[in-house]
Amino acid sequence: MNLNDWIPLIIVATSLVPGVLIFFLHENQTGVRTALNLTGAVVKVLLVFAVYFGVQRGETYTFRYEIGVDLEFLLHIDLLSLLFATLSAILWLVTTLYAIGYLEGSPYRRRFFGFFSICVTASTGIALAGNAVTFFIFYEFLTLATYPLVVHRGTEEALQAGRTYLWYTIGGGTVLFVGVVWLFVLTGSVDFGDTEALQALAAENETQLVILFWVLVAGLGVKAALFPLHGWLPVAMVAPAPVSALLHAVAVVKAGAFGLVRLVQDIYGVELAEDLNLLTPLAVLAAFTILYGSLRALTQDDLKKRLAYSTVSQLSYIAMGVAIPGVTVATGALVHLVHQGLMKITLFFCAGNIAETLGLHKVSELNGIGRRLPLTMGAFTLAAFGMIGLPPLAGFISKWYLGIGGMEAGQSWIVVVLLASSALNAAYFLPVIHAAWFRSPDREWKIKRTARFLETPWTLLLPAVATAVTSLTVGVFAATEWSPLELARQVAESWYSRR
Amino acid sequence: MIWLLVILFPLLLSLVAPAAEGDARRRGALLSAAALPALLAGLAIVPVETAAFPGLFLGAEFGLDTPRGALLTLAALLWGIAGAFAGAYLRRDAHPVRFAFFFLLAMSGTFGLIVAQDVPSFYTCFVVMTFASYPLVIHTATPEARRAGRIYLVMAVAGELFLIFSLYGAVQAADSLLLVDLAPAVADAENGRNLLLLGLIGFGVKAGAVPLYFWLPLAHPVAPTPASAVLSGVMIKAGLLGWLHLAPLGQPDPTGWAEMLIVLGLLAAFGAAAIGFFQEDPKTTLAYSSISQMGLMTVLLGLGMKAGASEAAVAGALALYAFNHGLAKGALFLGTGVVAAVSHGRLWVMAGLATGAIGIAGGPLTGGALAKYGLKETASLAPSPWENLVLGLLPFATLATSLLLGRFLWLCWKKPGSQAEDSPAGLVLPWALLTAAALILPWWLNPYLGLDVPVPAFSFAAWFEATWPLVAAGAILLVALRLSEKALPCLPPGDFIVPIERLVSMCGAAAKHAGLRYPARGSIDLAALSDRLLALEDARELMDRAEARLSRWRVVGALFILIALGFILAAWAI
Amino acid sequence: MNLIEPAQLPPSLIIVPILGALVCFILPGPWSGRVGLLTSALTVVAAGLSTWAVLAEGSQRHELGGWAAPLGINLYLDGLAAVFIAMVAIIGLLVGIYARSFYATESDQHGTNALYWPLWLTLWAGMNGLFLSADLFNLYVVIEVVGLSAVALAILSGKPPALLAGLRYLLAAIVGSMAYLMGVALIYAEVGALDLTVVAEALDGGLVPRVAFGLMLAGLMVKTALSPLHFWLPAAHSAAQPPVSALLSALVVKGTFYLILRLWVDVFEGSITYAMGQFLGALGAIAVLWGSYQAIRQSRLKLVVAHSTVGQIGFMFLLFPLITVAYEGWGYAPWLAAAWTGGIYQALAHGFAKAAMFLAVGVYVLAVGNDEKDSMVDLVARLPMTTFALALAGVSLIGLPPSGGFVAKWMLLKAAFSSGQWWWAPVIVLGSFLTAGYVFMILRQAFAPAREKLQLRPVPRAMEVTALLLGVGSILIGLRAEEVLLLLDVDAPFEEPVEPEEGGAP
Amino acid sequence: MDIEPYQIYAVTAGLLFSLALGGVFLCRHFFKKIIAAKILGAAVFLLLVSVARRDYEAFADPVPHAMVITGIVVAVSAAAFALALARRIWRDTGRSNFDGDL
Repeated sequence: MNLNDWIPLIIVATSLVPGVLIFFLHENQTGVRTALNLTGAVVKVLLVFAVYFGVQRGETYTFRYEIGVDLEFLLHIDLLSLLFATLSAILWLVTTLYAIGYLEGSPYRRRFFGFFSICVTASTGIALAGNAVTFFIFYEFLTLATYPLVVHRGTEEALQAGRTYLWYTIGGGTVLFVGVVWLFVLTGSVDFGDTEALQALAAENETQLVILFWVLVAGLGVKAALFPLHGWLPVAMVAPAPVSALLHAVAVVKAGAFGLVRLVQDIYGVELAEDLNLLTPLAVLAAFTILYGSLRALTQDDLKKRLAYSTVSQLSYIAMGVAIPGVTVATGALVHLVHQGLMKITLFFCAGNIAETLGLHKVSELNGIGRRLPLTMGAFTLAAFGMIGLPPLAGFISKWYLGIGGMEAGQSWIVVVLLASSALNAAYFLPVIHAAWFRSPDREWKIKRTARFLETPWTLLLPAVATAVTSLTVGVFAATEWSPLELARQVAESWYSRR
Repeated sequence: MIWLLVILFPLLLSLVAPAAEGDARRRGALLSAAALPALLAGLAIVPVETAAFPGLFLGAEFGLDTPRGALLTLAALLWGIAGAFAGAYLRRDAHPVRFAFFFLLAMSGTFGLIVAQDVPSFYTCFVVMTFASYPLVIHTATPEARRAGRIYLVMAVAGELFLIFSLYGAVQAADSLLLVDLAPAVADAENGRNLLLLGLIGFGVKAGAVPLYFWLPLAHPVAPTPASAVLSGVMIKAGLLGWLHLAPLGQPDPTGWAEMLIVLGLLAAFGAAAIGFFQEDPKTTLAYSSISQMGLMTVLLGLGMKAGASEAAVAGALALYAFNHGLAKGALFLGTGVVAAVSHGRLWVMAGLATGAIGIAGGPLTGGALAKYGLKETASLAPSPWENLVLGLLPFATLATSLLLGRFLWLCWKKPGSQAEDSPAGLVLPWALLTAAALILPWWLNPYLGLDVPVPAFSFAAWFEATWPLVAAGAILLVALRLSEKALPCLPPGDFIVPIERLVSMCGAAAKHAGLRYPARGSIDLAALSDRLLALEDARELMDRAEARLSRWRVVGALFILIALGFILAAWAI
Repeated sequence: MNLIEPAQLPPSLIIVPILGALVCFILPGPWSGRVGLLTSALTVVAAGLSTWAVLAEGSQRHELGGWAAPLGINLYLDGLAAVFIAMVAIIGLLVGIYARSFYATESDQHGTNALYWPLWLTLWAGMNGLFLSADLFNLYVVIEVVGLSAVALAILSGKPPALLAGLRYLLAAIVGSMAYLMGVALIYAEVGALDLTVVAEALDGGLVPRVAFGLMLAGLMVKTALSPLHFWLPAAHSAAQPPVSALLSALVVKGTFYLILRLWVDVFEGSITYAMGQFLGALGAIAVLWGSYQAIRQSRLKLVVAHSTVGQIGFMFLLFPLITVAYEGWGYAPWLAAAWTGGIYQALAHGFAKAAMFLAVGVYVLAVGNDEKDSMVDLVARLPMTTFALALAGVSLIGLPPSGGFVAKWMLLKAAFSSGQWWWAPVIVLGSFLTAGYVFMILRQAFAPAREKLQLRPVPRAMEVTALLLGVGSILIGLRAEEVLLLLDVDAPFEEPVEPEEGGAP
Repeated sequence: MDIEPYQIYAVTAGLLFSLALGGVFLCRHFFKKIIAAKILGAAVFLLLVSVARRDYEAFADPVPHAMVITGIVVAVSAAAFALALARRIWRDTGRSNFDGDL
């Protein structure tokens, strides 16, 4: 093995090592902890960028380790992994900063940051996993590491949420386990991207492959919050805001969505999946989830719950996108993976800011809040507009590709779904924005935290604003060489050019 | 670079808007200066050529052609002047900075959508304009403004959805992001008919087309006057511009929507005038007049989609018409602000207003006359039944417009003026400038920008044709208003939105009643399921008892023997 | 490697702990612990050397007193035995360290605590003997040694519940071993030999061997506490002291499981039928579901863990239907190796995890003062290391990656699918699910904040550390399956017919 | 077919074994259970001894005898242990059976 082959492992370790070390620190060693966290996060971002150049130059990064018999632990960096790894690396950095500010002075921070870093490790691992086994390992790892964060507050509600969370994720995990083993039995240890193994089996094992597909979808669907397996997501919102922001809006749910992408593209391959008539039902399921999530979001008064249902809805764009054959629509789905992450994390940061600064949690309490927290609400507004799909924000770009791709594939019904969802997004976001900016406050704010010059401590403000600006930037400069869109396009093209 | 300046300059100025918080004059200067680059570009005073920005959006391209040059000039002029007007108008406003910010944002969007050559930038700017106008609509924060804002927003979002659907399809069919490629692609595409319809609906919301106009008489009047002016003068033209991009002009219409457009346009021209006549607020009357005028432009577009018309001529005529209407309507809207603010010299103001009104109605020597002529020219090229129909109805449309605007003047006159006036000059000057521009500029710009609307030769027949509707309208008004001013029935603004609103709220209540607003959880709640399973008292007891039994020696003994026997038997099985 | 003759290793595995036990028995309390630990260390060294020897040189056969097979008693050390010996050694050593600290905290007036070491070392010797014996009768003797010393350990606390449970355990053990011995007698009547290999060669179908096998299996099942014959286990394992619970749950039940496995693949291979495999598998499935469900229902922590053992034993028995090939006798099938590894891995993983779990629970109980589930609040904050150990063990029990339990369940599932016996898959899934249910039931409680300030008694660091080490161990064996598999390959019962390289030697 | 003597012993051993098994599982009192368990052992030893002398012409097979001797030792110690345990329980709690446990 040369150095390149160790790099995937090192990328994973950049969050694992600080995470583990943090457990050995004393609760009050804030400085060391922060330094460890931020160093890890920065190093990870740098490494991911370095690897991006490497991959563009055509270098390969593959770490193989035999667990035993035929189980193989394989980390491999391809463009798709980079897409997800970059997202989680950057957002980890931002969220770490946020979490430092958010949890200032609260108990059990050591535990929080330790598990937080380990969660990121898991999601990075999911990104870099090179075969189904490795994917599954990190997938379950993620479940476990997230649990302490969900129940972090230790309240009855949090514990209950943790229980619900576990029922779903462990359930999904075991189903996925069965699926992965089954897949393994059928094909042996196969790397992602090698779809020929299954194709060769297609003729005689059609029914088996169909059932297997749905077993895997059921397993992944829990984290991807596909209807009717999404029930955990709104409940898990009792976790502290950084957790909701990074994990529940991005890492965990993306793990599921990312898994679906891998499943369709890198395990079955679009052609086979289409031959077996698997894609349309998946797309319909995703479409239903999109509408359902939006409808449910409409009636939530709790801001974080509203955002959670919005996540349910927005995530299924990815599933729907990969379930429609075509380069354009695949690009849309992939870029949504990144864009949705940016926008949703902003929204959650803002919700966290509101809760942390003013102690407000309900949509109905937000009248006139724009005057008290202009920057926060500005970021919120940008992100919400993005979610609706308004240009020139990130969400527009994904919807544009999904929409045009849908037309291209001759399935204009998905455009109808997209637009209906946009309308619903507008219906649940615009009232919030309107209330925040154009209504006058009902009463005096009960201020929980203040900063001297800013509306709220900079560690809370900066991440929100930064991600909001990023989601604007990636939309405005979508066509540049450096945008997520470009990367997504390369990935999508590589899928469709390999046949 | 000029293109970026056109769009970005207002955007940048919007960021410094707070600097002009207290000073009306500085604010006026700021708001009008923002339109300067656009004006320069529109009049092609600086060299303009199409420029591509490959990294922007999905690869942006900006440029101008003749009709869009006219529109940009219109937008820049109107916006600049309205901005200057706003400086003074908002001197006692609670949130002048907010107004300025969104005014500039909407300005940027409007300029952008006019100069955009590619779909994403066009749509982006379109959206920016739409959403930036919302705060302008609800700026006064009165209940009416809120209601209007709500309806505006719903309609705007709905319009965007239709629009983007149509754009997705058109872009996909054209396999190009450029706006110029859309219309041919739509004409050729298999589903072009549907795409075009979607586009017509989507832009139709903005253009105030029948039957999507009802937000307009609510939203335009409640906005602060300068905002009303730009809303009614320029923003509704954005819809028209959109139609122009999508509709295949000057060729046999493959889609069959041309007739629909003509009929709906005529309906708008007369219907809106009729409804507007029975309004009580002068600004609402003006809004209806805008719908009516847009109806005529819709007719023009419909005719342009018939065979025989030349694309350039249709576009030119439309641009000229829009230009004239935009300036004049802007002038009238500003005029309502002036007439409400001055205490002395109301008569002069009324005279100015009348001039503007005549300009819209197409009175002789006004820009409107030229615009109407362009309309006629295009109509005469249309195939047979439509040509006669439109040409025959046109004078009556003028009559209707004249009646409506007469009613408007009457309402203005009746409206009590301001008691204490401090600086009407800040209001009067921009208004006067705009009125003058509305009268003169169409004549100058027609050749200057190469719109190629033929200037009619002087003839008494033409004079008569242009004048009699005005005179007749004046006569009817004098009689009618004298006779039955008290008895004049009045219609609610937004007309049929009122029953719709009631219906919607009834449906909402019904849905709430039926529990539909809170649909069941819908997910498989594994935790609850497990709870339920574990809470099944009987089953649990059964299991507990079974476990207790299993630890009794007697039971164990039986099981032991059974299992041993089971194995022995199984040894004989296969 | 010439330092010790490899062939001398097997007896040393038995002799060293026996001698240690004797010395410990004689010496007074404090010394007993020291000598005990020393003996443990020596035994671990012996076990390590044995393992190494097996890896390096293949299976070892030792003829006690130089008497050859038919008459003399043989000790036979192959991969399978080495794996179990190594497991017992590692877990035994760690539990021993834990026990030393544990007994240092216990105030003990009768001095019974000093009996831990002699009893445990005897048990250890018995276990090693069990793994090494290649003789049916000798096996009877060692399972009795194991059984008696285990019962004695279980009642070490002298408390009435422990005594009652101990007697129940003892009677069950006697019944089990008598049934086994009856089987041995029948076998001897049939073939006149006791050595496993000799018997295996001599056996053919017929009534007597089948009855014999049935009796032996049933007896051993009672001793393994395979549900529904688990009646003695929860009470005995939960009433014992923490280190003892760990030993009983993690190791002792493995002894008889090992013996069943030996008999199944090495002795009765000729008379195994598909139906027998399915029957045993069905019992395993019942155990998985029933034991795990009962664990969820318990309100006392130690009972939860004890019932969990019942469920986990069930997983091990899923191995049997999968290695039983219908109609084909003992032909090779590609999934055999997977099933084999899976079952044994389950035994290993469960050993580590359950030991860790009982030790961790022991720490909890020591700190809190009782073992009611509801009192175990806020322990994540107060005893993080132990809670972490518990969580790691739980992860392995559930079978989440990357842990030993994961590898085990992976292999079992894989074999289930490949052999077409897919109906075991839902059992595995449901079992994991239920396991997750009770593991997180404990963890959830640990995250709950305390209503009033908890007064925890101090717990020696060594106890926490050993629990954690075992927890980490249960994960580590999942990360590094290669060596274990190499070891298992030495004289594995299933070899590919045309295998170019001889499995084993690295 | 002649019934050889050793077969009679063997069958007796089987019957005894069954009876003892019943005794272990059905008797309530600790001592009865322990005695039943002893008989269980005795049954096995009887079988072994009978097996040892199947052929009257030859010497008795020494191996089963060795087994029986060893077995007796083990069984005695187990029984002793059980009795001691039962007595201890009786002393500590006054109980002589597994509570209502038949």
